Amino acid sequence: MSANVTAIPVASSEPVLVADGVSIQFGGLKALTDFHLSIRQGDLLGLIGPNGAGKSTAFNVLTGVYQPTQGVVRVGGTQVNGRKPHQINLLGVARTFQNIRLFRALSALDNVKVACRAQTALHQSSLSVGSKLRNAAHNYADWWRSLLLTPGFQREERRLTEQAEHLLDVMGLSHRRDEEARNLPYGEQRRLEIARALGSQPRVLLLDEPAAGMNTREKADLMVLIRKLRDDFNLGVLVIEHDMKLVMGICERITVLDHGETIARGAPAEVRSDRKVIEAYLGDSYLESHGGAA
Amino acid sequence: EKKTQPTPSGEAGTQAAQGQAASPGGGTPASADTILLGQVGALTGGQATFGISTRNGIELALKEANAAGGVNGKKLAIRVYDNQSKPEEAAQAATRLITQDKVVLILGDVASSNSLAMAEKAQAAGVPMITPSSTNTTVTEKGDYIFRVCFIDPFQGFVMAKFAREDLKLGKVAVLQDNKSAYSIDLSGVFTRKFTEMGGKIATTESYSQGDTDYRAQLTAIKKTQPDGIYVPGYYSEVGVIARQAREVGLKVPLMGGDGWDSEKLFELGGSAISGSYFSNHYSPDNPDPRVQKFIADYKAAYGGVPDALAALGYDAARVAIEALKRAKDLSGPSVRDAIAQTKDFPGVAGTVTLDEKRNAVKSAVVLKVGDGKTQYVTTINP
Amino acid sequence: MSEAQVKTLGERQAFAPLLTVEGIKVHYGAIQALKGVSLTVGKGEVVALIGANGAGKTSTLRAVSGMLKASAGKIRFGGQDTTSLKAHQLVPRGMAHAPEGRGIFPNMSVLENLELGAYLRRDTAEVKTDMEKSFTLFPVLKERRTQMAGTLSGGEQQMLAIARALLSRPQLLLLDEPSLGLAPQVTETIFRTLREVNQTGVSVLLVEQNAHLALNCAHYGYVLETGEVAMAGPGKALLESAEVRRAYLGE
Amino acid sequence: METPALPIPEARTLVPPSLRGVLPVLIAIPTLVLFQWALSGSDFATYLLSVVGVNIILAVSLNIVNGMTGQFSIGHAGFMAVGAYIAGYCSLQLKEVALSFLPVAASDQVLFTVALLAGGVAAAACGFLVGLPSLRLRGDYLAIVTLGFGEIIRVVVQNTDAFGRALGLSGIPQYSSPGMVFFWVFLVVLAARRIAGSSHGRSLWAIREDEVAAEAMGVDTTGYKVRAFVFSSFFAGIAGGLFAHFVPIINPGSFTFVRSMEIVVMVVLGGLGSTTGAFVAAIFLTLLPEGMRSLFGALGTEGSLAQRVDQIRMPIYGLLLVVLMLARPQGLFGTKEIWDVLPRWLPRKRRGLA
Amino acid sequence: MAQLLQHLINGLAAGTIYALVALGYTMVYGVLKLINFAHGDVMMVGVYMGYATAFAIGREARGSFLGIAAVFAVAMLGCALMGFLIERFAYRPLREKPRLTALITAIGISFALSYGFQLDIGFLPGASPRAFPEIIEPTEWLIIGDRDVVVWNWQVISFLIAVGLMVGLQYLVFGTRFGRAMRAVSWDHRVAALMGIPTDRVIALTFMLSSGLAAGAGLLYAIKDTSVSPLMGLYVGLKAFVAAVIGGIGHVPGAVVGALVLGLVEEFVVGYAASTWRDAVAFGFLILVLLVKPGGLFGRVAAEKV
Ligand SMILES: Nc1ncnc2c1ncn2[C@@H]1O[C@H](COP(=O)(O)OP(=O)(O)OP(=O)(O)O)[C@@H](O)[C@H]1O
Ligand SMILES: Nc1ncnc2c1ncn2[C@@H]1O[C@H](COP(=O)(O)OP(=O)(O)OP(=O)(O)O)[C@@H](O)[C@H]1O
Ligand SMILES: [Mg+2]
Ligand SMILES: [Mg+2]
Repeated sequence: MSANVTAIPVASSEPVLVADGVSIQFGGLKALTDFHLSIRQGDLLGLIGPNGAGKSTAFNVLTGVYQPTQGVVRVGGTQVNGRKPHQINLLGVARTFQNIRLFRALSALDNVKVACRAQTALHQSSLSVGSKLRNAAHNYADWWRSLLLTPGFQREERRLTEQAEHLLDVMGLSHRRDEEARNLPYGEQRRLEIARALGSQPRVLLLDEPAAGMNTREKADLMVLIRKLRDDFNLGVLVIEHDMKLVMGICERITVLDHGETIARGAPAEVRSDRKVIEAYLGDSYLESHGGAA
Repeated sequence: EKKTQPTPSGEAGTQAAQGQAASPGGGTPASADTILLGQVGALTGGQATFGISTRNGIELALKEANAAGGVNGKKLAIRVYDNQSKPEEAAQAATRLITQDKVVLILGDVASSNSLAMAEKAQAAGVPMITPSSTNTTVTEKGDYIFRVCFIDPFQGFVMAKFAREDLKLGKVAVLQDNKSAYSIDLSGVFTRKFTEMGGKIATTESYSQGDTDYRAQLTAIKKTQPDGIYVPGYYSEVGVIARQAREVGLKVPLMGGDGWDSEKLFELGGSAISGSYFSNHYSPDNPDPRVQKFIADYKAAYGGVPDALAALGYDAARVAIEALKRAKDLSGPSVRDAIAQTKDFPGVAGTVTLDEKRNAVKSAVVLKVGDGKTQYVTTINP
Repeated sequence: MSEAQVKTLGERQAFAPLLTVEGIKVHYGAIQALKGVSLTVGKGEVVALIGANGAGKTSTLRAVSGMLKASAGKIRFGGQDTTSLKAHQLVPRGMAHAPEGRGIFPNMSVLENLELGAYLRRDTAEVKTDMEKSFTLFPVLKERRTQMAGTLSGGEQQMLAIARALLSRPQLLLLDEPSLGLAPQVTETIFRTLREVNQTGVSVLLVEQNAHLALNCAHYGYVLETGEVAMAGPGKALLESAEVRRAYLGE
Repeated sequence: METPALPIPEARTLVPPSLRGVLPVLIAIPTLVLFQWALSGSDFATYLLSVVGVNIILAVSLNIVNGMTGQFSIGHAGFMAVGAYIAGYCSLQLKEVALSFLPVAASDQVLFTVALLAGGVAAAACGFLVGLPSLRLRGDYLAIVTLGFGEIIRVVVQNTDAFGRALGLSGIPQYSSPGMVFFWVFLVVLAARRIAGSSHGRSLWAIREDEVAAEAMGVDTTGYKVRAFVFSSFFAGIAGGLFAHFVPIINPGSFTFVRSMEIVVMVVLGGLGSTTGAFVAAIFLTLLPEGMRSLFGALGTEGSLAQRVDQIRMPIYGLLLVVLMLARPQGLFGTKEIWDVLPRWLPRKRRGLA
Repeated sequence: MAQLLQHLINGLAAGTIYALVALGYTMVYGVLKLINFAHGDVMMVGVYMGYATAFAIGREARGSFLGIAAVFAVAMLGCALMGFLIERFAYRPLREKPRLTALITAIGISFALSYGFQLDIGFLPGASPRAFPEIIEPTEWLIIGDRDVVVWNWQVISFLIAVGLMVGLQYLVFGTRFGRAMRAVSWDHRVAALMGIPTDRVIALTFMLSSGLAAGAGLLYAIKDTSVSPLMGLYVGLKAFVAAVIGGIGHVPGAVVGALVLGLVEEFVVGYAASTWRDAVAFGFLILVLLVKPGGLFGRVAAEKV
C-alpha cells in the first residue's frame, strides 16, 4: 500500500496516530510507562507534566527517534515500531523540537523545501526486500531526473517552491524567505520550525514547547496561530507546553505525565482541578492565583 | 579485428622530437653554448636517498666533463626534478624536462615504476633516456630511446642463487621481500626459481613494507623453518634493521641481498649484526682500478662518504651520455639515440658497459661480503 | 556614540554600584547586535533586562561576562575596569553567568557539573555545604547526582545551570532566561531561590521573557529594543507602564 | 542575499525548459573541441591540464560527500585507485581490439569510454559498500573507515598479480586528452551544481546541518548518505580512469592516504560545500608545486641550492597550507559559489549593481 | 608453543609503542576534538632531538642514567615547546572556526615537518634512515629454553611505562581538577571559561603534555627498532591513530588496549597468516570493530538528547 498522504480522506474520524501501552526505559530509568494516546485529524491535544516527566520522550517514541521497549505505535493503522523517523514522517507525522533544530545555514525557504521534498519520495510501504529495491531504484532514477533537469523535474521544483513560499506566508515569514535560518530572531526560528514541519504535509503535528522563549504577547499570537493551523490544514495537533495559559486556552484534551506515568487525562477544567496534577505539577500557588476550577 | 598498434615507434617519435626538443638545433633555453640534461629522481619521500645519490654521481660526472672542456666546446648543465617516488610525478617531471626545458637527454630513476613512466614520455617525444639503475626488464622494452647502464633483475637474482648454492653451499633459504618494491619482488622471484632449479629449497617467503621498522614477526616465523640463510632483496634502509632484529630473535645464519643494500649507511643501520652478510652489486669499492679509486676519492671530497652503487651508476650513466653526445653528429634525438646505442666497452666505474640490441648493459656482477664498516670483494659472476 | 533616548520612569533605589556598563557595542560579523547599551547594577540589587526576541539581551550578558568582546564602550565591575578581561578572569572577581541554552556539560555527571561551578574555590568543606544547599533547593539534582547531565530533561538542566552558577559564590549572578522551558512550579521555585540568593547579598542581572515575573522580582528594570536601551525604571513602575504592558505583556 | 544551496533560478524565460537540461552540454562540446585543438602540440600544458582536470574531478566529487553532506571521507584515493585499475586493466585487455565499423581513433575513444565507465561503476560499487557503515557511524569514525578502506584497496592491488603488484600497470594506452578530461570535469561540475540545486541537494545540506531534524522531516538520511558516496566515488573512479590513461602508469604508491588528504585539503581550502571553491582550489593547489618549480627554475641550474629546489618545495607547500587556512578559515568561498562571492570582492562593482 | 609466546611478546612490544603514541592523539582529541595529524611528525622531531642530544653528550655518557635522562628531557621538553608553538600559532587562531580547518593546518604542519626533515641542509638530517645510538644497552630480561623465547629489558620498560602512563593519565583526566577542566573545555570552551577555567592554558598544557609524550614514545620506539627517519612519524602516527580509534578515541585506557590489540593482530597475521596482508587485516579489523561498536571498544557515541 503506497497511498499518497494527500489522497487520504480529510477529517476522518479514524485516529491517525495511536500509542498503545508504550513504555521506554533508559538503563534503570523508566522514562515512560504504559502511555496511551490517540489523535485524530482536527484534534488539539495537550501534553503536560513536570520537567523530566517524559513528555519529549513520548514525542521521540511517537516519531521513531527512540524505539519503545514495550507497546505499539500505530500511524494510520500501520504499526510503526522499528521504523525510522523519516518513514514515520512520510506517513504523516511531523514535529518540532524543544531545542530548535533548524538547518542553520540554509535559507528559510530551503528549510521548508527540505520537508516539502519528502512528498515526492516513495512511501516504503513494507519492509520487504522487493519494496526496498523498488525504492532504491526509484531514488536513483530520481537523481537522474534532477541531473538531466527534465521538464517534469523543473515543474516539481517550482511546485515545491510555491508550496514552501505559501507556508512561509502562512507563518508570517515571507520577508525572511532568503535569510539564513541562523540569522533569524528566536521567535521567528520557532515559527520557521513549524512551517518546516507543515512542509511535509502531516496529518498530525507534534509541537514541543513552541512558546518557550516567547514573551506574553508573542504567546498570545501563537495561540491564535495554532488554532488556525489546525483548522486550515485539518491537522491533529499535540502540544507540549509549560505555559498554562496557552495549554488551557487552546487544548481540548490534556494528558498529564509525571515520572513517565499518566496521572490524569481529560478536559482542561478537569485536569486543572485534579489534586494529583496540582501536587505534581501546577503547585498550590497556581491554584491560588487562578482561583481553582474554571 | 586486429589493428595496427599506434605505439610510439621511432619514426613517429622522431618527428615529434624534431618539432620540439631538437628544433633549436641543440641550443638550450639557458644559452647557446650549454647543453642541458635532465634528471628525474626521488628527492623526497621514502626513496629519496637513492635519487640523491644518483644526483651526486651525475653531478660529479658533469663537473669533470666541464672541467675537461665540455662537449665540443659546450658546457654541460643539468636540471633535476623530484618525482616524490610516484609515477605520475615522474611522468610530469619528464614531460616538463622534455617540452619546457628542452633537454637533449634525460637520466632516469632508480625505481622501475617511475622510470617506466618517464620512458613512456621520452619514447613518445623521441628524447633519449638512460636509466642508471632501474633493473626491471620492462623499462628498456618501452622503445628504442630507452637505455640502461646496469644489469637486469633476472641476472642479479641468478647471481645470488648461484653464489648461495655453489659458494656458500646452502640447502634451505628463507626469503624476506619488500612487498612495496617491484625490484624486491622481482629479485625474490628469480632467486626462488633459480635456487630451486639448482637443487636448493626455499624454506618460506615472508614480506614487509618499505618504511617498516619492526620485522620481528616475520623473523620469528622464519626462525621456525630453520633456514641456512635468508635472502633479503630489499633496500639498505630496511636491511640494516632486519639484520639487527634477526640476531635479536636468534637467527644466526647469513643474510644475502642485492644492489639495494649498497650504502655506507648499511653499516650504521646494521651495526655488527650485518657483518658476514653477502650481496650482489654493480661494483666494489675495493676494485684497485685507478679509475674507480679516483672516482671514490673525488666523490668523498665532494659529498663525504664512500659512493654507493647508485652514485656509481649515476656517474656511469652520465658519462655514457656525455660520450655519446660527443660522438653524436648533432644534438637531435635520433642522433643522440644512435650514438648511445653504439656504446661499446665503455669503461665505467661499475663495470664495462656494452649495450646490447635490447639496450641493456651486459655486465658482470660482483658479490661483496659485509665486514666491519666496509665491504669486501668476494667474487665476480659473469652472465 | 549613539546614545538612545532613554525614557526613565520613577526613582531608583540607592545601591552602591557593582557593575557599570557604558555604551557598549557588539558586532557579530556584519550584524550589530548592541548599539551602545548602558546600564548599572548595584550591590545587592536585582536588575531585570527585558525586550523582544533579538533585542540584544543575551549579547549584553555575554559582553558583561567576557564571553564576547565589546567593540566599544566600557565595563566596570567591582570597582575595576574589566572591559578587556576574559571570561575566566571575571569569575574569581565574583561574576557568574548561567548562559542562554544552559551550557551544562552533557557528558559529565550532575555532580561533576556542580563541582565545575566551584572550580576556583579551594574551601572544600564549604563547597560541600553549599552543594548540600543546592540539593535542598533542587531535590531532583540530588536524585540524579550520578546521571549524565546531557540526559536530564530540559527543566532539570536549567536547575543544574543555576545551581552550578551559585556554587562559585558570586557577587553578581547573570541569568539568561532561567524560566525557559520550566514547569510553572519550578519557575516559581527558581524565582523564590533568586530572591533568597539576593537576600544573601548577591546582585542579579536577569534576562527574562516572562516580563511579569521578572519585573515583579526586580528592583530595577531595563527595556532593550534593537540593541539599545529604550526604557528604564523600577520594576513595579515598568510593570505598570502602558507601553510595557502592551508590548511585552500582550494586554 | 545568497543562499548556500542556490535554488534553480526560476522562470528564466530565455531558454525553454525542455532545452535547459541539455543546453550546457551543447555549449560545452564545441568549446572543448576548440580547447583540445588549441592545446595540440604543447605536451606539457596537455599533461599539466590533465592533472589539473583529474584533481578537479576528485575535489568536486569529494565535496559532495564532505562538503554538501557533511560526512568526512578521507579515502577518496581508494575509489580513484579502483577506477584507475579497473579502467587501466580493461584498456590493456582491449588494446588489440578495434571496432571495425569505426576509424581507429574513434574506436579507441569508444573503448576508452567503456573502460572509464567500468572503472567508475566499480568505484561506485565500492562507494556503496563504504557508504553503508554510515548507517551506524558518525563523523571521525566514519572517516577512519573510509581511510581504512583506501588502505585495504592499496594492499589488495599490491597483492594482485593481474594488477602488476608493486610495479603496477604500465603500457596503458594514452587515450586521455585534455578535451576528454575536461569533458568529465564539465560533467562533474554540472552534476554537482544540479544536485545542489535540487531537492536531493537540499536533503544533503539538511543532513549536514542536522541529521536528527532531517530524519524527522522525512529525509532518508542513510539512503542519502549512501547515494552521496556512490555518486562521489563514481566520479572518483572516472578520475582514476582518466589518470591511468595519460600517466600512463599506475602503481599502488599513487593512491596512498596522503593522496586522499591532498584532495581533502582542496575541498576544505575551496570552502566546504562550494563546488566552484573545490574547482578553484584544485587548480591552485595542483599548479602551486609546478609554479614553484618555475620560480626556482629562474635561479638557473648551477649551484647546490638550485639542485635542491625540488626538495624545498614540499615543506614550503606545507607551510603555505597553514598560512592559507589561517588567512581564510572558511575556505575560499565559504559554502557559497564564486558568483556569490566575487561581486563582494570587487566592492566598486557591487555598489554599481546594488 | 615457544613461537606463540614469542609472537605474543613481539606483538605486545609493538603495541606498547602504538599505545604511547596513541595516548597523545587521544588526549588532544579528547580536549579539542581535533585529529592532530601532525602528532606523528612531532614525535619524529622529538626523536631527532634525542638523537642529537645522544651525540652531543658523547658515547660514554649515553649508557648512564644521567645520559638517558638528558636525552629524554631534551626531547620531551623540546617537543612540549614545539607543541605549544604549534597550538599557539596554527590551531588557536582557528578555534572558533569549523573543525576541519584545524585539520588542514595539522596536515600542513605534518607536511612541513616530514618533508623539512628530509632536507640535508644545515642541521637537518636528510632523508636517509639513521641508526639511533644505543642509549639503553639491550639485555635479555628473560630467556626461555635455548633462546626460544626472549624478553628484552626495553620491552619490559616500555610496557611498564605505557601502563603507568595510562593509569596516570586516566587519573589526571578523571581524578584531578585539571582533568575536570580538560573535560569541560572539551565540551564547550566558552562555557568552561564561565566556570573560571583558563581555557587557553588548559589547551596549551594538553598540547604540551601530548607532544612531550610523543617525544618519549618516539624515543622508546627508536630504542626498540633502532632506525629513525623523517617519515617514521607518518607510519607510526597512522597506526597509532588507528589504535586510538579502535579503543575509542578520546578514551585513555581505550587507546592503550586498542594499541595492544592492534599490535597483536598485526603480529599474528604476519606470524601465522600472510605477511603481505598485514595492513589490510589491520584496517579490516578496525572496520569490523567499528561496525560492531560504533564508538570503538570503549568509547561511547555521545548520547544526544533530542
Ligand atoms: N537518551 C536518554 N538517556 C537517558 N535518560 C534519558 C534520555 N532521554 C531522556 N531521559 C530521561 O528521561 C526523563 C524524561 O525526559 P524528557 O525529556 O522526556 O522530559 P520532559 O517531560 O520533556 O521534560 P521537560 O519539560 O523538562 O522538557 C528525564 O528524566 C531524562 O533524564
Ligand atoms: N552568534 C551570532 N551570530 C550572528 N548574529 C547573532 C549571533 N548571536 C546573536 N545574533 C544577533 O544579534 C542580535 C541580538 O541577539 P541576542 O541573542 O543578544 O538577542 P536576545 O535579546 O537575547 O534575544 P532572545 O530573546 O531571542 O534570546 C539578533 O539580531 C541576533 O540575530
Ligand atoms: Mg521536553
Ligand atoms: Mg537571548
